[in-house]
Amino acid sequence: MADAATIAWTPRGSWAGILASGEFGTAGQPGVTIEARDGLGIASLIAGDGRDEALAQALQGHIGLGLPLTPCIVSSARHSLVWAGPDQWHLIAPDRNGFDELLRDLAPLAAISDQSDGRAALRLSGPKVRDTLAKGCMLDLHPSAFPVGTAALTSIAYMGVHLWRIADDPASGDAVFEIMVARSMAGSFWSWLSASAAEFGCKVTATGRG
Amino acid sequence: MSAKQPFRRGDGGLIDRASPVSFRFDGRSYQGYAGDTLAAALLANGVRLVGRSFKYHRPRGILSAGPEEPNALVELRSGARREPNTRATVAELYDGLEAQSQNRWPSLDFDILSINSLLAPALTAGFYYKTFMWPAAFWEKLYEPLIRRAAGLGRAAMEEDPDHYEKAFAFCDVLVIGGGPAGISAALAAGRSGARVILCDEDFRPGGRLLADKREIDARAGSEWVADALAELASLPDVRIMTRTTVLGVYDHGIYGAVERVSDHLPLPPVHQPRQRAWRITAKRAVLAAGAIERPVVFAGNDTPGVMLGGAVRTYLNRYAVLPGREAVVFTTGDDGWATARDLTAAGANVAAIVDPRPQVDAALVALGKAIGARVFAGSAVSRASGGKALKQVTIRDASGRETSLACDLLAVSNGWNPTLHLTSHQNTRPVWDEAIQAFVPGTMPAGLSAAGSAAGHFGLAEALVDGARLGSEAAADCGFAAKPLAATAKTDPDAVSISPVWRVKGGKGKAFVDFQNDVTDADVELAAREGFRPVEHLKRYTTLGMATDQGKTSNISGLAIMAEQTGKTIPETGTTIFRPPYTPVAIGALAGHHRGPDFRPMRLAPTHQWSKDLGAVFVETGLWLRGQYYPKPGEDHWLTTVNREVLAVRNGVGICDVSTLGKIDIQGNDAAEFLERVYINGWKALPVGKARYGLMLREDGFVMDDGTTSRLAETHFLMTTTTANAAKVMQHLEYCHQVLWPTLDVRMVSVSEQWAQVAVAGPKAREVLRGVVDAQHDLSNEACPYLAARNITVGGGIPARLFRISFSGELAYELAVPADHGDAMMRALMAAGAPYGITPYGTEALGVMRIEKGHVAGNELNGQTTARDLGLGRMMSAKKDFIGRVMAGREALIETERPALVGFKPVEIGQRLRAGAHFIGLGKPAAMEHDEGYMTSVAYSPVLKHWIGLGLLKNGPKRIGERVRAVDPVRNGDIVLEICNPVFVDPEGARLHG
Amino acid sequence: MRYSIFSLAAQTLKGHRGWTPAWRDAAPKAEYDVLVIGGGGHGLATAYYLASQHGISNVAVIEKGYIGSGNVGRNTTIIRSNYLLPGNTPFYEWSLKLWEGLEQDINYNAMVSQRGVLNLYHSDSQRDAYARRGNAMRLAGVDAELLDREQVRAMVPFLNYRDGRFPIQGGLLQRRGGSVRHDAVAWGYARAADQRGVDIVQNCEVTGLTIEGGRITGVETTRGAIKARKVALAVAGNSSRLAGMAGMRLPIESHVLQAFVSEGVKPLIDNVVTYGAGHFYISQSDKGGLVFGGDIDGYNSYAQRGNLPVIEDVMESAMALWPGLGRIRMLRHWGGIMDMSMDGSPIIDHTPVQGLYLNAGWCYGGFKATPASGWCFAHLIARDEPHEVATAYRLDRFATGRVIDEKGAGAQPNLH
Amino acid sequence: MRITCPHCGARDVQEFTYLGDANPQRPEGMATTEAAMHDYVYQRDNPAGRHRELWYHSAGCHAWLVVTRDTRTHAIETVETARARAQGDAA
Repeated sequence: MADAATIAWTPRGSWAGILASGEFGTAGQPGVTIEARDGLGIASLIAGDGRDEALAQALQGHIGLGLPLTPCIVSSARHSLVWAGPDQWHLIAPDRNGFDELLRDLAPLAAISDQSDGRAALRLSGPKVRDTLAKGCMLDLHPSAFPVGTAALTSIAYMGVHLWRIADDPASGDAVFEIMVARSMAGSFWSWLSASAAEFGCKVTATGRG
Repeated sequence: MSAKQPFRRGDGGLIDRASPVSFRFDGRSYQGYAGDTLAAALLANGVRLVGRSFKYHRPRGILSAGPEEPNALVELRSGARREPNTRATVAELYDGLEAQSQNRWPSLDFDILSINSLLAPALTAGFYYKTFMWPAAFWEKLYEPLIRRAAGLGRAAMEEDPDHYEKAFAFCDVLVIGGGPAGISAALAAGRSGARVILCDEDFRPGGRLLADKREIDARAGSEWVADALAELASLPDVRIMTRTTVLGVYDHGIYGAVERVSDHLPLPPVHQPRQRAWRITAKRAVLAAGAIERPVVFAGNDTPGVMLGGAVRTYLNRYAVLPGREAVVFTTGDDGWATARDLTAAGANVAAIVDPRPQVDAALVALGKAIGARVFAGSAVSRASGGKALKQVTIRDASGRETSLACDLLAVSNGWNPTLHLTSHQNTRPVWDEAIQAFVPGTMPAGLSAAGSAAGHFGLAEALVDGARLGSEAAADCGFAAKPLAATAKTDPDAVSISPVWRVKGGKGKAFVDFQNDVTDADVELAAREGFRPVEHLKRYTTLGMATDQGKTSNISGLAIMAEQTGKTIPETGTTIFRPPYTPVAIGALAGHHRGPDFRPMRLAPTHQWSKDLGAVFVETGLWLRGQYYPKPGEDHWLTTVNREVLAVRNGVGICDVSTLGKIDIQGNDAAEFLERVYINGWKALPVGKARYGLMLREDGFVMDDGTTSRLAETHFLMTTTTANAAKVMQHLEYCHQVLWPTLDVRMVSVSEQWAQVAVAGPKAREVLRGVVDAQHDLSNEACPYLAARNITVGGGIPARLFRISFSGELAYELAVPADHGDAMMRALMAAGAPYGITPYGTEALGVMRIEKGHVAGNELNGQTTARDLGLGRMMSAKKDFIGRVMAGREALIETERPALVGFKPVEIGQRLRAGAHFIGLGKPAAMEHDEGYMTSVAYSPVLKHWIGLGLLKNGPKRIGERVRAVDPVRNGDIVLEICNPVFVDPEGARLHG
Repeated sequence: MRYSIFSLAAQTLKGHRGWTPAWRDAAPKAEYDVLVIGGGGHGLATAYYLASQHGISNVAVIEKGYIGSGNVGRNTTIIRSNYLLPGNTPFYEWSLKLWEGLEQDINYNAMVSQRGVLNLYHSDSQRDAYARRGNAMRLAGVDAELLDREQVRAMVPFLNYRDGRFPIQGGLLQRRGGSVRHDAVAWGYARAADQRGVDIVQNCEVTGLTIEGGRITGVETTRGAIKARKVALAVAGNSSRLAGMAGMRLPIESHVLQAFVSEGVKPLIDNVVTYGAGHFYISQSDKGGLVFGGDIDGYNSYAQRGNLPVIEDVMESAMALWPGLGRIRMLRHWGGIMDMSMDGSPIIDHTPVQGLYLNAGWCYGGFKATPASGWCFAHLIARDEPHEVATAYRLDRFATGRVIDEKGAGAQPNLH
Repeated sequence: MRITCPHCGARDVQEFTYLGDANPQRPEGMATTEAAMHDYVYQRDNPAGRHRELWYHSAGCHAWLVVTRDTRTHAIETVETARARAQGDAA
């Protein structure tokens, strides 16, 4: 019998084989900068009827965040809670450390499903990020319509996406978006995104594991 | 340079004389300037004959200076980039431009099919409906091919379009359509209020008629006013000016379709730039300021090259500094044409005559005529133009019928303007007739859209400025932006809008065209009236009036007027046509954008994809997924060799197959079991925790929707699996059941399909292999983990995993699921652990073979036309509970015993191949529909049985086991005899499954 | 006047002054034996066959606008009989046979052109489904050929065989399928019916059905009341509205289907080709325009116009199938209102109201069905029994479960 | 078209999947007759005018919505969640 201990269980992130570091598209100062958000802890939380309040209190206690009741994202230093549908949220952590334990604690208050491996996430920034997204995103991302902290479930190029705007880049003042797609569609999403960003010049700074 | 451009004026115009441009037309080289259109540059070079007409192949020139052009259509570019039917009047000149005339052979100058002109008396409207019927077979063999070859216009490229396209979405408060004086005013008013504004102009240079006419606003040149206004607009942060962008259509709820020609003015699109970009603009309000289109007059020879619209003549003179002719006659039915005469003279042309049918012409105009030395023919009309390939002469007839002929090379025709109201009727509302201006104006508008300036029938410049400012402010105010007080009304030079249109001048010798491009004459309209094709849609469809690429922009009104005259009605009584989108023709590629070739639709890849790829898998599209179909080894040159090996490896040892693509839905809540009871036909409440069960769900109409195994992970927690194909459909159905039908049930569900990588580990050695990857504390023995067990376990030293003892192959089998990040490692770990057992990766083909050997149904059987009974699963239907589809499944036709039901088949002659899609016919009966007894749904070669086997739906099938039936397959010349058998071919007792 | 090369020649010499109206613009009489509501292809064909096959010529076709203003003039002109189910195949085959002799029968050149209809397949299971269908057609005496990829490529070499998202694997070809000049069908039937005494009454909108004791006796119209022994509804797109006047609800939703035509270009494609991995079909008219279409917009609508998502979907499918179309320009698009039935198949049947007959639910299949629909509807009206090729098109099939669901999509009209 | 999802705001129709008439109520329970179920599954008013219809925000929040829309003009009058609607009906 093979010795299970000798087999390496190297995780392979959602962007493995898809993203490559470096610049592409029109040369010069990149209009879009893309960073893989790999290895996140992501879980869907669905509150039961009337149990939102208990869940909200527990979350406040555990991670210091309240449940957003409209499509937006709230963040602490470590965690984020993003609206994901009526009575549904995504709890997001920058890594998986302690994530299972956190989910276990919350389990009595909500239907919880770990989705950490099922999503491929990117952070998009740069002066042309809105122009890039406009080539497929059917939402109005103008600052007046989509302020910092807004989140949305929508589709781009026939792929479901979960999209939100985090704090502006402190250096440039440019808007910064994060976007999650289904892991299985990461390659097709990248095909659309890279084609859309090429005009403005694009830089990939982090590619994730594997 | 100008020596090479004999009709270019020495100065003036909005062209860039510092940027000369070379181009070719029909193989000859010419020069023009940046800022020219192809039409302007051709005229500058004295090229008059530009195309041949559709039916009669008559010589045609340039009629207009805009998108309404019916005649000057060319093939632009060459090779894979050839663009047929390109309007020379809007094609921007670029260095190296190549264009060819079209619809002529062998050459533009000498076109064989111009003999059609001789046949013209027979080729009237609709002549083809009356003949070519005998003998019947000749239509397709002779007549139609001839007609098809003669018809059509330009030649399209057959190669793949090498350029790329993209889409984009934009949002604004106020969309302004048209960049003329009204549009710019509207954009300024809205923009100054702080509203988000998009101004679209189809031209490459905003300004509209202010670029073409010598007008003054507040005592300054119109073009200067435009420049200042554009500068201000550019300074406003939320105003976007989109040139070369045509708004094509108005759709529901403030959505406007537009196409931006990003690179059409360049020899090639720059790297990383599309050729065109299709915009979907969502606007809270929109102002249509698209201007107006000038109308020609119907008279004999009115299609002769050199007959032009008066406004177009001014455009060429003033904007492009081109003389469209040196010896001109002006034919005008209103004051507007007199300005053309003035501008022509100023540009150095000789105006021989001004013909105005109005008996009384304003004395000031007459004085102007005198001043420029033109003969003035008041109360007269041009009855004929002649000259063949270039205008040589016009005939002028006065009220008494006396005719005068004058030599000339240009006839400028002005007959009033039609508001460019096309977009206002895109939602099927009809324009209304305005008697004062003798034109249709917008009727009921699409919600949120208003019309300003000429587009609203307000032809004066001052009116346009006022209109635009007012509607721009109102639109912004509707969006919540307080309008800034309007500046004092601008002062303009006087307008010339008085008009008494003449729709046609009868009696000239020769054809008088209504629709130039489709060669529809006044006689055709008369014929349509005579034959009863009087409703305007009949007129259009019978004569093809208005059906050409210009959608009748210059012809519809004349056609209506002539019909009105024939029927003794007024124009509005005769009707108006509804313009359909798009406003101008749009490249199919633009509206497809990124979605072509491999990017037509997204592709989904399993988390194990790289592993499959590394093994040299052959992949197959299943829905959006790409799955490993089989895994050939070196030397295996036929797919069946590989598949047979894979099947035998599983049956005799162990194999692994990715099943990550199955839909997985996490269902939790106090009523989760109750919910499953209602959506599945079988029972769920009694399912113990830690167990899986096969479930079947119906649609409400009683036919099967989907199947899969669902496991109870905890008292109130289930994991449902669906087929790969139906995953999204089932999720939608469950959400429907929950939210719409039973909102009070406590059930919460979410798709976890993407979270888990799942693999089937199948074969007698499956347990041993798993032992190598599952952490030691988990007992995998048959007792601890029996058939249909569902367990939370760990693998690889603490990685959470789920193990289901379920089997599609009929072997001892498990499905092991790990978080997707570990999917790749899981496959590699299993391969390592299974190496001693000869572990073999297998694909969807082998999976299919084994499920057919086991008589399991799959997509070919779950085709939406089968019932649970048809599939041999009728007994699963609980009689003790209500469930979706229960009642309708009981309808008489669904429970007839005769219904084709699932059985197995094998060839009587054992070497014969079965084919899915073959139909069953009773032995000795003719192969005809009335003897059709069902069909073969799935077939496979069973390497275990060493012959082909099949599943199929056969009338009374289960009662006919052991009998024989024919499988006829006429489309593949198949006709073989089959034995009907139990659908479970391998291990019918299920001993292996429980091993 | 009979149409022929001779009458055309004679009229050419007379400057075409002798042509007479193709049909009389009749005023409604007080009473008819049969009143056909709906001056589209089906209604006109019904009237024609009532007169020509059953000797019933005291017939009026009443039309709220002008004849041919509905779907007969708003479709993509395809004819075919490549159906799967025994309830459908003989009917559409009979229709195709009628098309084959139509022009000589009605003395009108509708340009019936049997250019071949090729349905592409892109997967093994789609191939199996097409084999099933092709075999069903052959068993019913209909022509069908199953082509592999190379045979398809030889026929239509310009499609994408290089990098298509869903590779073309082959196709099901019906050579006898093709296209017809759509407007000419309405005009030809109208003229032929008129010549046999049928009144064609335009601008006459039905505002009510007169029903006495469970029997229909006439209709109210904008041009007055008209009595009739029998009333036949052939108003696809608006069937529910008319049936509603008789107190009936139908298993039908009205949906918008868009169609498209490109600018005219020299001949590119001979056949009708349908894409199997998206909703798309294309052919080229004799005038040179590429005529194409796709899926319905998918929501109930009476608006005769659609929206951008479906338009773009059609263009994407066009480019996915045939990447050389990129620079060809779409000239016009428009919408027609389809009677989308609950199983995707039509209804030709009696109604619970005596003397009221229903012809409805044509989904996208209405144009190709025009001759057989008229033929079978006339048969039903004249003899009060269904024609043998239309026996399955019963209104009660949804109650009995004898649905005719070619796609297996179930009771959801926008999926058919 | 644009539909204003009560959760997500105004969105392009492309994000939604249409089902049909929202008026028919599913006959629940074992006593349901074939005739009643036939009416529910197959028979439609199909009005030219005001129509209450079910849409699913498939590319958004997965809510089922009841949209009141004019089938002649496509103008939308109201959008509610089906859940709120059903609970309202029950109350």
